Amino acid sequence: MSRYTATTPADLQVMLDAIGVGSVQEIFDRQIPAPVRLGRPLDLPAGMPEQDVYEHLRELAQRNVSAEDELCFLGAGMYDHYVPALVDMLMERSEFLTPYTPYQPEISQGGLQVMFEYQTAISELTALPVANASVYEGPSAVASAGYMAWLHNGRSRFVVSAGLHPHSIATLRTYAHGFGVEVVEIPLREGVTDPDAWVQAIDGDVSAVFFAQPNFYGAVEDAAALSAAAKATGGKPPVVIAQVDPLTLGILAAPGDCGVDVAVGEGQSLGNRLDFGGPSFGFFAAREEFLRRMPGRIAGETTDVDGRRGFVLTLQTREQHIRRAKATSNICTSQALNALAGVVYLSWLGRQGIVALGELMLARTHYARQRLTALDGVQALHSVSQPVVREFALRLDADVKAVRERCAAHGINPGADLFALSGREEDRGGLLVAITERRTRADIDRLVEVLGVAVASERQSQAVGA
Amino acid sequence: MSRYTATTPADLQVMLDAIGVGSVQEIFDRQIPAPVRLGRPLDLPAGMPEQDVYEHLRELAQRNVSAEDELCFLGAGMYDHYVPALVDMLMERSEFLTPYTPYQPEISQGGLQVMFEYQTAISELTALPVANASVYEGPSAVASAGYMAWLHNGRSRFVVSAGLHPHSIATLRTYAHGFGVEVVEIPLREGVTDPDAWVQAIDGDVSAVFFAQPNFYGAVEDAAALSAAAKATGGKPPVVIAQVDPLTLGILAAPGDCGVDVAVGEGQSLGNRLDFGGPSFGFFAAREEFLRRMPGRIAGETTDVDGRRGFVLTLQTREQHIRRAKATSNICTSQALNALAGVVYLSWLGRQGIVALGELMLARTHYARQRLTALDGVQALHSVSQPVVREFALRLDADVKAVRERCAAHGINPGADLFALSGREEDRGGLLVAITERRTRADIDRLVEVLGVAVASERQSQAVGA
Amino acid sequence: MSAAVKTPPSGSQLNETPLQREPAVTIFEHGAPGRRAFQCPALDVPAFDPDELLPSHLRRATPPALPEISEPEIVRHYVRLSKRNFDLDSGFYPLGSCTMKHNPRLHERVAALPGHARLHPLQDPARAQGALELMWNLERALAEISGLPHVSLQPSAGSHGELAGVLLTRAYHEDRGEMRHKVLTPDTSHGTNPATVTMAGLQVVALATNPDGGIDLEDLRAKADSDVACLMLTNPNTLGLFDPNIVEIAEIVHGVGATLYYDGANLNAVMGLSRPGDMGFDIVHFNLHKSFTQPHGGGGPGSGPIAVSERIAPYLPVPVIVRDEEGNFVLDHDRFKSIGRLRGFQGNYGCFVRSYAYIRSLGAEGLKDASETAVLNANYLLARLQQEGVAEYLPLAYGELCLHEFVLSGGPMKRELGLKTLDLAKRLLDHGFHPPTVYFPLLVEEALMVEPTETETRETLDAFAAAIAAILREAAEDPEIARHAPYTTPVRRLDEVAAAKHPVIRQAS
Amino acid sequence: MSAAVKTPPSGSQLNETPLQREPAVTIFEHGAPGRRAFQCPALDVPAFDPDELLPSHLRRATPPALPEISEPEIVRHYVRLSKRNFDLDSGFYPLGSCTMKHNPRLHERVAALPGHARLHPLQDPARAQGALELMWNLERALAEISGLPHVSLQPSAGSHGELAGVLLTRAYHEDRGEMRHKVLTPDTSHGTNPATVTMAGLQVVALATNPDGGIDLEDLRAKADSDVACLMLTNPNTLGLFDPNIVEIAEIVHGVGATLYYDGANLNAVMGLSRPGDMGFDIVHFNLHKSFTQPHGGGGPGSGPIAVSERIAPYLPVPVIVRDEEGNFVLDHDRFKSIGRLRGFQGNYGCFVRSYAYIRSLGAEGLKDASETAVLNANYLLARLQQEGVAEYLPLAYGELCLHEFVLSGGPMKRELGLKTLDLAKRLLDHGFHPPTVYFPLLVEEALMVEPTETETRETLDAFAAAIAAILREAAEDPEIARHAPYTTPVRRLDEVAAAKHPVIRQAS
Ligand SMILES: Cc1ncc(COP(=O)(O)O)c(C=O)c1O
Ligand SMILES: Cc1ncc(COP(=O)(O)O)c(C=O)c1O
Repeated sequence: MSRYTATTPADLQVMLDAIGVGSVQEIFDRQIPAPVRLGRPLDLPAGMPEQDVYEHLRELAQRNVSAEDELCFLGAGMYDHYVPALVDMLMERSEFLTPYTPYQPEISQGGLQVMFEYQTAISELTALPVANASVYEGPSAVASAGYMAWLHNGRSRFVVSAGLHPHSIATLRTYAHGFGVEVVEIPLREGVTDPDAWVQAIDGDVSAVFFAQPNFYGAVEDAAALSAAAKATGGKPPVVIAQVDPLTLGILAAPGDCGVDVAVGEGQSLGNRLDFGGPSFGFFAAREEFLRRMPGRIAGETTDVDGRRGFVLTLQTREQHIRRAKATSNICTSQALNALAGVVYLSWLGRQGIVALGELMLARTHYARQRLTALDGVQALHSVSQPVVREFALRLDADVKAVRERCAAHGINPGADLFALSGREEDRGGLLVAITERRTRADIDRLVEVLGVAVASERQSQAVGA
Repeated sequence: MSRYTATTPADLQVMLDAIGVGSVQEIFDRQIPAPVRLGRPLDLPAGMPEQDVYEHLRELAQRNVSAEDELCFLGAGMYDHYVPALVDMLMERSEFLTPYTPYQPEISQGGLQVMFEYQTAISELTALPVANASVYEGPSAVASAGYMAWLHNGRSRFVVSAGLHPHSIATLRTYAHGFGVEVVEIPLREGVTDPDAWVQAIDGDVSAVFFAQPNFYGAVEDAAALSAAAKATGGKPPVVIAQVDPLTLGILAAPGDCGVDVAVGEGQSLGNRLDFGGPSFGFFAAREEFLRRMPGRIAGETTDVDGRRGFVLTLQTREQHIRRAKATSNICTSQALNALAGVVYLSWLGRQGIVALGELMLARTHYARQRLTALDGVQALHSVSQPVVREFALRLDADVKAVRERCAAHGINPGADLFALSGREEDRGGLLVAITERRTRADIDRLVEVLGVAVASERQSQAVGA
Repeated sequence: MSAAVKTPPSGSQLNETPLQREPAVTIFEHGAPGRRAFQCPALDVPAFDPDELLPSHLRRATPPALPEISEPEIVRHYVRLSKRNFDLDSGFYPLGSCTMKHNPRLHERVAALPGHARLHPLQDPARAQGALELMWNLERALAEISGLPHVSLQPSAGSHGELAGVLLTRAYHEDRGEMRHKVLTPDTSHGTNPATVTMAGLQVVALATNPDGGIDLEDLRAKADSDVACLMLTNPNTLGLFDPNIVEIAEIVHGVGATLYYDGANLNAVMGLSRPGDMGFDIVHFNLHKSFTQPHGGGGPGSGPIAVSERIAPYLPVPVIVRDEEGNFVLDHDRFKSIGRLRGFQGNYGCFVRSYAYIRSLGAEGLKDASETAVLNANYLLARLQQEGVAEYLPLAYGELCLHEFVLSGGPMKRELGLKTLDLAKRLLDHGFHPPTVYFPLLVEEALMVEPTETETRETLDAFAAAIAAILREAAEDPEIARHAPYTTPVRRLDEVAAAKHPVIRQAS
Repeated sequence: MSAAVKTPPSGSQLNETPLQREPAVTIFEHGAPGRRAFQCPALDVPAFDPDELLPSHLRRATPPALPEISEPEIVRHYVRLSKRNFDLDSGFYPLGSCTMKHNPRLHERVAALPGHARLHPLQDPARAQGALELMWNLERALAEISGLPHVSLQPSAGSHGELAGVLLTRAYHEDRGEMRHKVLTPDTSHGTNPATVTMAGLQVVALATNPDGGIDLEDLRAKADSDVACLMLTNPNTLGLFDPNIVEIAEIVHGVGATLYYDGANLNAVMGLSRPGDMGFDIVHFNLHKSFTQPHGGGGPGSGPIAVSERIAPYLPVPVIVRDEEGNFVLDHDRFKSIGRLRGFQGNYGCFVRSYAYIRSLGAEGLKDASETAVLNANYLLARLQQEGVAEYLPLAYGELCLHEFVLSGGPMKRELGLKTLDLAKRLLDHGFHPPTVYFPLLVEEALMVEPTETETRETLDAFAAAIAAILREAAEDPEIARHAPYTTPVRRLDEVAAAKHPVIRQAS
């Protein structure tokens, strides 16, 4: 017996008798061939009482510098937004935390209705009519959208803006290699997708085109123009897929209103913790015509035998448990609990709040960019007038790694090292700074001060070293 | 509208129309006389968004050194025991967290059954047949027991062992002054209640006698002997009241088995956090004859009209809402949620666990006392052979305040300053050290090391100063 | 929350709901010998001879018969049990005098921060400055809200605050060399008021209520003499009415040298609008678990701070938080006129954290909005319930408008429909509502005391009013339905008489 | 959990339970224009001209129609909604293949520690050493449990692990200059297996099951050729049976140069008792949300780490955690043979924390106890269900004993009692149990797949067996009762056909 099992010696005897065996070992011996039985204990540390496990995990946590411990301007895909307390409490309710996927709708109306509400919220945000109940996370959502496009039109090439998150491009490449589609990357010009290269790359073999809004460098793309260009290349156009940052959609034009066919993205910023990268959720919304090719669970409204309104998992003939090798995706377990957090967060934020929050980020981000680019040795990576919402790219005239270390010594994480992330030569010296509503003006001012000193000191010591 | 209210301008209009007034102000103006209307805004800081309140409260928390931040050997009434995670989750369930006292039993069976289970657990622990559903906390439980004794026999004097927690004695004095009973304190001898003084103080005017088990100095009293002595003084004996530490009752003789009439105490160590002193709960158990004079809520078993087992608040004719001036106590809101934590904790600990935990504390406490009293300049305050369970008193040959500061500089809180707590001259130099199951041998060894150095250094600097 | 006619024959298994079918099984009836959830940390110090450390006559012979049960069983037992409770997060809870307002979860989050939750009460004040500052700030806020300058956070609940208050009054009089014996309190007062007076060794003298629901001034004048120590008043009172004569009342009471005690249970009506201190009160208690969102926990914890005037301040319980010259907060235990301690340590700090978070969330404006909305909601619900089809049976007991709550009389309903207030309350359970407070205050026949609070929506108030109307309509056709209600609750009406007659208050072991 | 005969006329309001009476109202149908829960932090930087910062053609014209609602309304809506879910903390959940074992709350506590929960995924590894050490330790533990030396924690769930696995197999073959096209998998395999193969650009070849429930070796030999990339196997398989020919199977597959993939969904049967690596598998995925207590969350999150043999290791996804000379953990992105990334960042770290806490709680002994008890419980429940009155209708589909789960066939029940497995499942709902998995695996007629897990008590298993027996007895008398079940759930049988025909998958705005 561990603390989670309950078979007393008395229970055991009754149970063995009922089964008709002499020992538990006998049950295994009768079924598992001797050569593959493990004849020794696993080489793992001994079990521990709850308090010792707590202390151990706490000790590990203390060796991480979290956004609770430093002033954190990291973003690049996940953001330190404030998660309201009611999200935690709802996620921790046994009724949401512990059930399986709702296979028995009569006793799963809570979860199913949450999915329905979540789908509605995502549809509203993206201005696209259909949304699923979540996929894993951002980059794999992009790849899944690619797979759907390929199922849709069977063409052989994806055209991808370099403005996509490097993890999204990498994931898309991994997936696409599997189903056999080539991936072509389109460079940026002045921080946004180069419109000429974009148009040139698109032809009748292109299954889908991908861009990000805002893009990886924080810049707002002209989504409508990119979509229109993709659709204007003659013939049946490719599927236009946008990876969008959902929390900017209070102020940025919605993908559905910009000609986008499929909008996917990372849902972490909607009420999910950072958690060192997961679990969060990916969202997936599309035009009506893709409904029966979408991956993942979809909840739909219906009625019960007495006429009561109710919800079920629907369109399951898309799914692996029904269609097996012919399924539109292999996804099974997705991110229901994180999507719950998402819809609760969006309800909390509300129709006005998402605009207000967007405008606050916009203002603070511009303030931060303005002040930072006024520093010696710091400029905008692309253009200082490029529209941005909550993130922007700088170029430092000093070693980024060293500057970041100097800032860390002052309790500040000034942002992500762009080159380390993208590996692109043109990103050398790049620093990607994210400003959430948790970063106040005072915080930004402190960043300006510390980064200014760090860059200056680093340049000096480089000069001395040189 | 704040974020917790929901009256939109449209709502307001409908509501005012229904009421038949022109404004909310009018409702007040028609009822509150002008001279006592507050004609200005309250002088309070402006309201803040949730995230700002969080940051502010976090900042305040960071200016406290908690048992999470240092190695803490403080006890003296509240103890840093491990609270299992399931306690938190159950306390946070809306169904337990947010209801009022169960005035409507049909929809409060959860809370009522918890009370019934809690009462059972307290009865089992104390070996006394009746227990209420909780009182505020330890010291006021002692005072309430005194009030009950006085209601019972109307006599004029309380005899109190100096081994009671100073807060209990002080609280008893405050209450007793109200209902007019004199409090006489009996000194200790070698760390426990002086048996001779105890017997001498008890006569026919004594309403109740009080001792603590283990006492404030950590020493185990001979409870049976104290009770027997009180009852052997001839005539109708006084009520024997013991303040007991519930977590020692796995290994210490139960009050009910020692002739105690009323056992009360502080329940914090049973699954409640430290919370800088509250909320926790007080428990209250007694012999059958006191049932109808007990303070507080009591849940009782009964059946519903269909014959189903159910629970109700019972014996309410004791209580203020029924009996008003004739009630046996004024208590109304008590500590239901904390008592829930108590019974969940006791279930978690279990019949064997409470013994095992007691024995672990016993062993570690003796180890700690042995090692600490072997240090130069450190001895047992009373006797090194006095039985103790999880706490013991030392005398330092150095200024306690200064030694504690030195330890704090090394991240150790070596225990409570006895003199500061009791104000008793004989406690000068006293340090009260508590050892819970969270303090490992390694922790104790570190305490030995740091305290040893601290005492030595302090003696040296005192010697130099002298 | 819609109505449903459901009149199955009592006891019929056919109509049991899932929760009704689940028999009540206690934690002591679960588990099996040898099971456990707790795994004891290893013995890491030398083993010992128990008899040497603890002589056998001090030892327990047989362990207490606590449950023997695995962790999953505990979780399941209590989670299932929780579902047998109605709660504020799930439904409307207009329990009069209880201020069942929304409990923001932010408060649970901040109270759980280890710097608050794992702070030992005996931590040196120098290393608990955050906690003491929080308490100081809360004291200042409560002082401002009440209009009384000095605050002690120590009392554990309202009734504990009352005890503090009456003892303070005694101490004040005693210090002036007077032993006064009487405490006046209106017949509408809460039971804790008279019970407290007795506990504090004084005698209660009840004051009559005038036809407007306020204190009968004649009666007050007649009873106010130099043996009166104090008048205890709730204002607005338990009828939800603000005493229009409060200024005069204060004059009379002060005129005989007595103090005025304000039972702050109804403070939610007047935050930022009117202050007890300005009304002439000397002592106020707050119920942090009512006005200031500490969750009620099914009967606590609460917290009952008190605020007092200058003349009462010397007697406040110890310790008192003071700020030294350097701006540090310290605990002052050395106050020779103090009534002493009312409990251990510094009070229910966890509640302070929550209420402080609330006050900082709302600020001056938000607190005023809370009271205004509470009063608006009460008056709106009152208006809805005074519409045709209800007012005939459930007239307002006193006055026309109300503040944060109101009291209806079920007298006409009882006489004309044969329905007692209890029946109405029980039938409301089938509609998914927690009933109002019933049969209090005592002077109202078949009283129904309704406090909606500010955190409810208009839609909810409408639904509640509709449910009351529906029950009355149903009763006009067939009063038997409500008389046997509820039908859909985990258990139905319980035999309270049997419970009190042969009390079974613990599981037999 | 006792049985109740309840056969009210469908649709009759008289017999509605409280939850049935509550109409489903969505969050979008609550609230009112202007209400809000969010209070935006103050603009503390200079105000700006929006058009300057964000040209209007990039701006949104009308805000998304999100709810407008106060905080108390949100809380109440979702708390009420939660009560329309059945959950593991409240009842038995023997869903086959899903391993619904107890989710210790300790795991939620440690995962919520800010050092884990607020750690940014791009934090410099030097300042995330605790997290990387945790991941490293978890990798080592999973390697030991599976008997395969190299682990990637990256995949987000079982099916994601499968995709990784098939892509790894491809990469392995491609690196050797081979393009193999076929993947073998038995007809008992989970749907994710064939779906994954397709996604990875390969073709599924189904293997027959022999009469003992294992792989038909003849069929395997016939199909195993040099175009086979991989065999995907679940062992014990979805019948709860360990393939007795596993050694031979591995030989055959390896003999044609293909790899063996182990679907670890059923690992809970064999922890500490038998290891995929020792059976000859090259690649294994784990479902941390099954064997390792990550709560299922109503459909995720999960986590699907993979463990692989030496020959597969070079192709593992990037980044890989390595330990440098000084003992520090770093992320290695530079692995030229890697299949690349499967997702952003480092995987579902929050799940790693929970599963790591579980492994450290149980240790080697506890994990073995878990599997032993899971198998004991399954066999006991099977024995109880093979007693008189049940076995006739619900015989075991294959074998005599089982490992952690077993599959009954409802064929006889359907033929003799006129009850489909679906009806039995729905009637179980009225008894307060979550039904087993139904109609899977496909090769068993009217399949009922039961996995009790190790954290259930004997009493619960007895109660479940009794419920099944009671339903069968009831059906023998009147099969109509079960055919229209459930009766007591928040809603009754739902029209899934209509839902799929005219999909309404969002609230109309
Ligand atoms: C008017 C009034 N006074 C006093 C009290 C007692 O408060 P507490 O329950 O906090 O002791 C109450 C509580 O119901 C009350 O309504
Ligand atoms: C046998 C088997 N394989 C694979 C899976 C897929 O796992 P996941 O849901 O984590 O993607 C499942 C889940 O039900 C399963 O039972």
